[in-house]
Amino acid sequence: MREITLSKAVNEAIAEEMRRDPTVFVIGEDVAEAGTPFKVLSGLVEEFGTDRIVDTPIAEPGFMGIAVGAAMTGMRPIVDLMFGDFLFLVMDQLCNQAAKTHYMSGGKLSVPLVLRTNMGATRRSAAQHSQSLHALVAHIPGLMVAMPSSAYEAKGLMKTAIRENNPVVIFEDKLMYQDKAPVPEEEYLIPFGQANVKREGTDITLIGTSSMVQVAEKAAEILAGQGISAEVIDPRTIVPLDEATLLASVKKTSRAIVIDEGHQGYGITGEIAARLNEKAFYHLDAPVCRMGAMDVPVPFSPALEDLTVPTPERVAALAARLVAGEMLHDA
Amino acid sequence: MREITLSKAVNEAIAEEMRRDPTVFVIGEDVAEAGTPFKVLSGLVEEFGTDRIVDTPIAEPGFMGIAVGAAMTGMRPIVDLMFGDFLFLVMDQLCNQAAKTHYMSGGKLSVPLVLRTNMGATRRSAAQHSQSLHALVAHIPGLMVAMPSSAYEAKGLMKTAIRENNPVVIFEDKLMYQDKAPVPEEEYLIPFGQANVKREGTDITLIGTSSMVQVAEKAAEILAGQGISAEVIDPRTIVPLDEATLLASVKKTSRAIVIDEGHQGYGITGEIAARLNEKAFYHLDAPVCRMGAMDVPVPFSPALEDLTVPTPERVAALAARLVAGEMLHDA
Amino acid sequence: MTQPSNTESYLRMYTQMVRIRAFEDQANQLYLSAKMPGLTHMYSGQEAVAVGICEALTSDDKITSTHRGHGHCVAKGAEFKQMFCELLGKEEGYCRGKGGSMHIADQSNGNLGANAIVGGSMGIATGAAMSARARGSGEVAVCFFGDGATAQGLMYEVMNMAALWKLPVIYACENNGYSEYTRTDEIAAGSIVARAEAFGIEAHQVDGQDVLAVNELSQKLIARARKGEGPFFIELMTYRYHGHHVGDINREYYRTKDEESDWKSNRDPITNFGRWLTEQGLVAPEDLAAIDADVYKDAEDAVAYALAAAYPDGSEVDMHVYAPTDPATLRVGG
Amino acid sequence: MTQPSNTESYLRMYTQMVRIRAFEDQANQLYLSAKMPGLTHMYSGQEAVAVGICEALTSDDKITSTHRGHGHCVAKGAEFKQMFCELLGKEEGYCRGKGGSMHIADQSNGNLGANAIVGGSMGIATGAAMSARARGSGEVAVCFFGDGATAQGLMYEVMNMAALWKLPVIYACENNGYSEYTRTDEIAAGSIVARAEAFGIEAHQVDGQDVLAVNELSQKLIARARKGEGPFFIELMTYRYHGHHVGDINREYYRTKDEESDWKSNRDPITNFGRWLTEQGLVAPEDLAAIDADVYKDAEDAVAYALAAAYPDGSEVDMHVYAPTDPATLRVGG
Ligand SMILES: Cc1ncc(C[n+]2csc(CCOP(=O)(O)OP(=O)(O)O)c2C)c(N)n1
Ligand SMILES: Cc1ncc(C[n+]2csc(CCOP(=O)(O)OP(=O)(O)O)c2C)c(N)n1
Ligand SMILES: [Mg+2]
Ligand SMILES: [Mg+2]
Repeated sequence: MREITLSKAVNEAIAEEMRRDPTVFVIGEDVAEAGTPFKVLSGLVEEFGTDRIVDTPIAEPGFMGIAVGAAMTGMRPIVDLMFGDFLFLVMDQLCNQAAKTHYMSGGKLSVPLVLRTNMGATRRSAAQHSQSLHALVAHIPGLMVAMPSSAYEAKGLMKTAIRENNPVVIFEDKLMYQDKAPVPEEEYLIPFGQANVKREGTDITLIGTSSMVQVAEKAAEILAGQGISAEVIDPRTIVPLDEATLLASVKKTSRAIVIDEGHQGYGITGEIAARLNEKAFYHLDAPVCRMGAMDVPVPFSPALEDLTVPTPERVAALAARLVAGEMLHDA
Repeated sequence: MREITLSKAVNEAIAEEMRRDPTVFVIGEDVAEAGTPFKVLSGLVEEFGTDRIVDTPIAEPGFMGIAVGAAMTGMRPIVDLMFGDFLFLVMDQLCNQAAKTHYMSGGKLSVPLVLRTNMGATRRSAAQHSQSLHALVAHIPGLMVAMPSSAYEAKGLMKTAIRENNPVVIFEDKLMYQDKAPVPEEEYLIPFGQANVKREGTDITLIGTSSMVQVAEKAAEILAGQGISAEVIDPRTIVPLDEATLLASVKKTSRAIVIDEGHQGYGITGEIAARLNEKAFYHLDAPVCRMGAMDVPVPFSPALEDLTVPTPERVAALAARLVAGEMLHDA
Repeated sequence: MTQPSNTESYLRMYTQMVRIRAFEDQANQLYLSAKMPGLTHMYSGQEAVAVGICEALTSDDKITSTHRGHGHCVAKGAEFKQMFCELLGKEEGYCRGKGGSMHIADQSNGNLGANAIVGGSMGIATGAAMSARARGSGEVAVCFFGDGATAQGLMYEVMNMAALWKLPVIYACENNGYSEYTRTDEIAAGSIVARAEAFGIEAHQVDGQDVLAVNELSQKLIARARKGEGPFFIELMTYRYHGHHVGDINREYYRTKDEESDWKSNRDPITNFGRWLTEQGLVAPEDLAAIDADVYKDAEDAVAYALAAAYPDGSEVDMHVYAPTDPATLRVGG
Repeated sequence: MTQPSNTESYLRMYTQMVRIRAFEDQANQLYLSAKMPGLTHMYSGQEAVAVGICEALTSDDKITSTHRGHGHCVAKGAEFKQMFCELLGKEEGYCRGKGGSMHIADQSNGNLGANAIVGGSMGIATGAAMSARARGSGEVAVCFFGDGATAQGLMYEVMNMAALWKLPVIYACENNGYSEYTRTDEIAAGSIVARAEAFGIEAHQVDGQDVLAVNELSQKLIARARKGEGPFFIELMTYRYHGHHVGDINREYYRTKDEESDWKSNRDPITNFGRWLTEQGLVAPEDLAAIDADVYKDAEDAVAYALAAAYPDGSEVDMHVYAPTDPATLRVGG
């Protein structure tokens, strides 16, 4: 199968859906001729024109609000938010308006929009351009949240997001834009709420989101070298969350670590761990553990930044302790 | 001891600190002559004048930003955010600026400000005036988060918040403004990061925040009638969190429920439960369980709204199941 | 569409204004008799604004409304029964009781909803205008908001885009002199119309108590917006008779009773328009009295209906969090 | 403070502009030679703006800066060594390497920091002005921002408050014709100065390549702001020589090479000011050349120093998340 970059996969997904549905359009800063700073949308304006690939002023709350209004009245906007850190600017329009409109109107109005943005540190971009803020939107009922872990996932999840009748926030990992993966030429979609078992194993379950799926897979390799068999699962969407697949795996392996690049404190790892602990308690040989980013603003200095995110080595070390039963003695 | 309302307690705390420190001032909508819609600040403008009790236009991002700048340059602003739901509007200034300034400047600048706002449903105020959004700010390193559970707590925590050299978000429960509690005439402060054991017990630990402390206490009464001895703990601040006190209790009782009025999904109960599961695993007779608000926008209709929040009855019922070991069979 | 005669249209405007007043009087009574869950914000006094503008719109045109939204809702064509049901949290309400007064919406008449975030709907209205153009529907969108909302930065962000893209949107600023308990001049520096003009938007100020003046200006601007000459901005000078919300009873600390009674006695939009209609000989005083009586009767009946109506079933609580998507759409080739 | 003679002050301005240019040339080199972590935004071409304004300020006066902030930082008095250390993430940097180029701050000279959120510092500058007045310090705050930032609603929110409260703040809009890869006229409707004027704020447009014009206007407005006559707004017409950031090399799709070379050859603020200084006979060409050489030497030395300097220790990673509070303060009577 051909291999394409995550960037190209997103581009293809959007182009295919725009061809399929004339109500789909893209709105954001420097999305047209510039094709975004990461060049993810390059070429789209040539095909679809500036009426459907709409460059905006630097006014995130404003164009987010415009997208909500357009979505309520028959269009399917894809809002391009240049950095995930700018989510803080659009929270009101996203969480007070888009997320609640369907419910508040008793089901009469709906807001089919996609907010595509990114996440991920270690680009030396410092505290305001490196955050992974998916926990914030996952907490708000009415929003769906997708976290693709490869080019293949990015294309399939984006296509589903665009067809969904609800507001979907999709987080791409900035560091993965140039990563290639096999992506079929034929159309495919990836349904929301269906986790993907990336690697089967029997001793411990590693649940990773976005680029942490790769980290988990590398950790599994390291563990394999130590005779430990790790299962790796990618939930793909954290809202809706495929609890059943996660539970089945944890019940089988009796141990789990949830790995995520958001801050660990009050982030998504706590929720997932709490659910697994609660619903698989009887099967657990060790507490479900977590590894998120450190609870510090992302530092600029390379000497510090690399310390803040989970790595395969650290995940493998924690997993080995769990399997050895060492966490039990602490607890 | 005299009893005063939570509203009066907050008012006293602010007045005392404003007398003590001329750099403290209040900024927000209708805080001066109107004394806020909840009348919490009534009388302050008469004593301190409009230079220190500053009415603003309806521009939450703007006055939040102004407060950050004032705090960076020698003042101690208390930002009054009329409804907790408006947090979405100030997230950028709060989370990208206030929370990160000390870190990003390598410790050279600091932002000593208090954001006082509220939370709590069942006032028939619908989806945009009823949210409890403390999980969002608890996730952001650099912010402290206080959740007073009575008039006594509100006064002591507010005084500490004002003296802290960091941005503190303090959530008052709208429904509790008229609730009275004994509050000493003499000055006192409540330190951050020290949980309060409200009631001792041996069978199960009920951890509640804000008004959920009362819910937990009422649940404990119900349980006492069933011969179950519940310990009730109020963490007071969720950042910093007094893990030691919570852990000691859970290790003693072997069971716990975390009760909170924020949405349960990806909220604060997951984090607290995950930490307790992880660190007290060996001592647990049942998984640490949670009860948050339903994962739905808050509905207006009284017939629906009351279903969305934890009640003493529901907490007691879950606790009884846990003590009976029923959760184990599910899991 | 055949043009109605002027008198027909005048009577419609008169009736619609009376309907708003009657609705609010009943809503206020519901609050005072403790039958209303929560609080609500009365539109009384501002009727000429909503009616003057909405009578210049088709039912496909979109509006966005505010926390003080009953007037817009009625003026855009809503029915009393469903409105009162919504205010009381009943299943037959426009939003099945889930929205209440501050979120009442009536998408069948193009009302995209009240909004409890001051300024929160400015993007939505602008987006509806963008959508109208993209769909080639010829619709116009009107964004209602108060003087207080002009302090929200969102307004300037979306006006900039509306101006750059020449969107068919009308920004209708209802300047009733107050935002909550604060006078407008204490919270708005400079000039409100100049702020729109600075973005290259044609802006007008009009007497918001004069329904004909409002309607005439609106007709012109809406027609021009439909042709692609928009956006436009209108500042409508008006007054709210009640407190900020129904519970705001003692308000002498921020405005005098004299000021209130001056507006009510001398500048009431309904009284003055009624007087003009009879003075012009277009209608007899008895005809107006008959309209008033009919409308008040309707409102009373609707209240009785709503009081007796059922609450939504508890099982509705977690319905409508997510809109369903046809599974076929989510498949290849879908 | 004794007034420096004009020539002294001119030479200071010249030197400061050269220092900025030299700093940026070195920073660009660091990027091109892959020694710079991440990306950075060059201020070259805009030197007269930062220097013209900052030379009218005292070191107690506050400024807020932007993602394109090296110029403001140098102009407000920062040292090369700590700046380069910061850009390279070294412990001796102004922010111990934690902030980097986009967050460089120098509170000892009143620089409250660069900001990676476009428009993000507008509230901060306004708050610093409010604080200055509350503390009776007599300080003025200057908010630097680009033309692109005028699209952010926050600007209008804080201008409204600054105008209502007559705060000593100067809004300095550096209009360099582009925000990222987009021309200003595509993202800004109407008139930028009119937007400030609509809030009752006195606004000026000035040639941002003419350091004397900028400085003269700034001196006047800053003196008036100190007396309580503020706020003020200045739009400074200028140009950035490099791409949006150091990695933005192929930019013909959004602006022509002709346009770039026109500004560089005919409107360079340093060349033109140097020529004027010699033409006026205030200084000999050799003196300027000597200044240039000194400054470039300083910059090179500072780069060498920074390259050799140590990274912060790993243990610093979770330091400075929270500022310490004296425990005594947190006690009764504290
Ligand atoms: C973002 C936000 N801030 C504050 C409020 C509280 N609030 C509700 S109405 C109102 C005043 C609005 O004034 P204006 O826009 O003039 O409308 P009016 O009430 O006069 O119709 C305020 C401050 C709110 N609902 N939303
Ligand atoms: C809130 C926000 N949106 C978008 C960006 C990405 N961005 C960085 S600089 C820039 C352009 C800024 O243009 P302008 O204000 O004119 O400043 P200039 O770069 O021209 O100095 C953009 C869009 C950002 N950093 N912050
Ligand atoms: Mg008003
Ligand atoms: Mg620019």
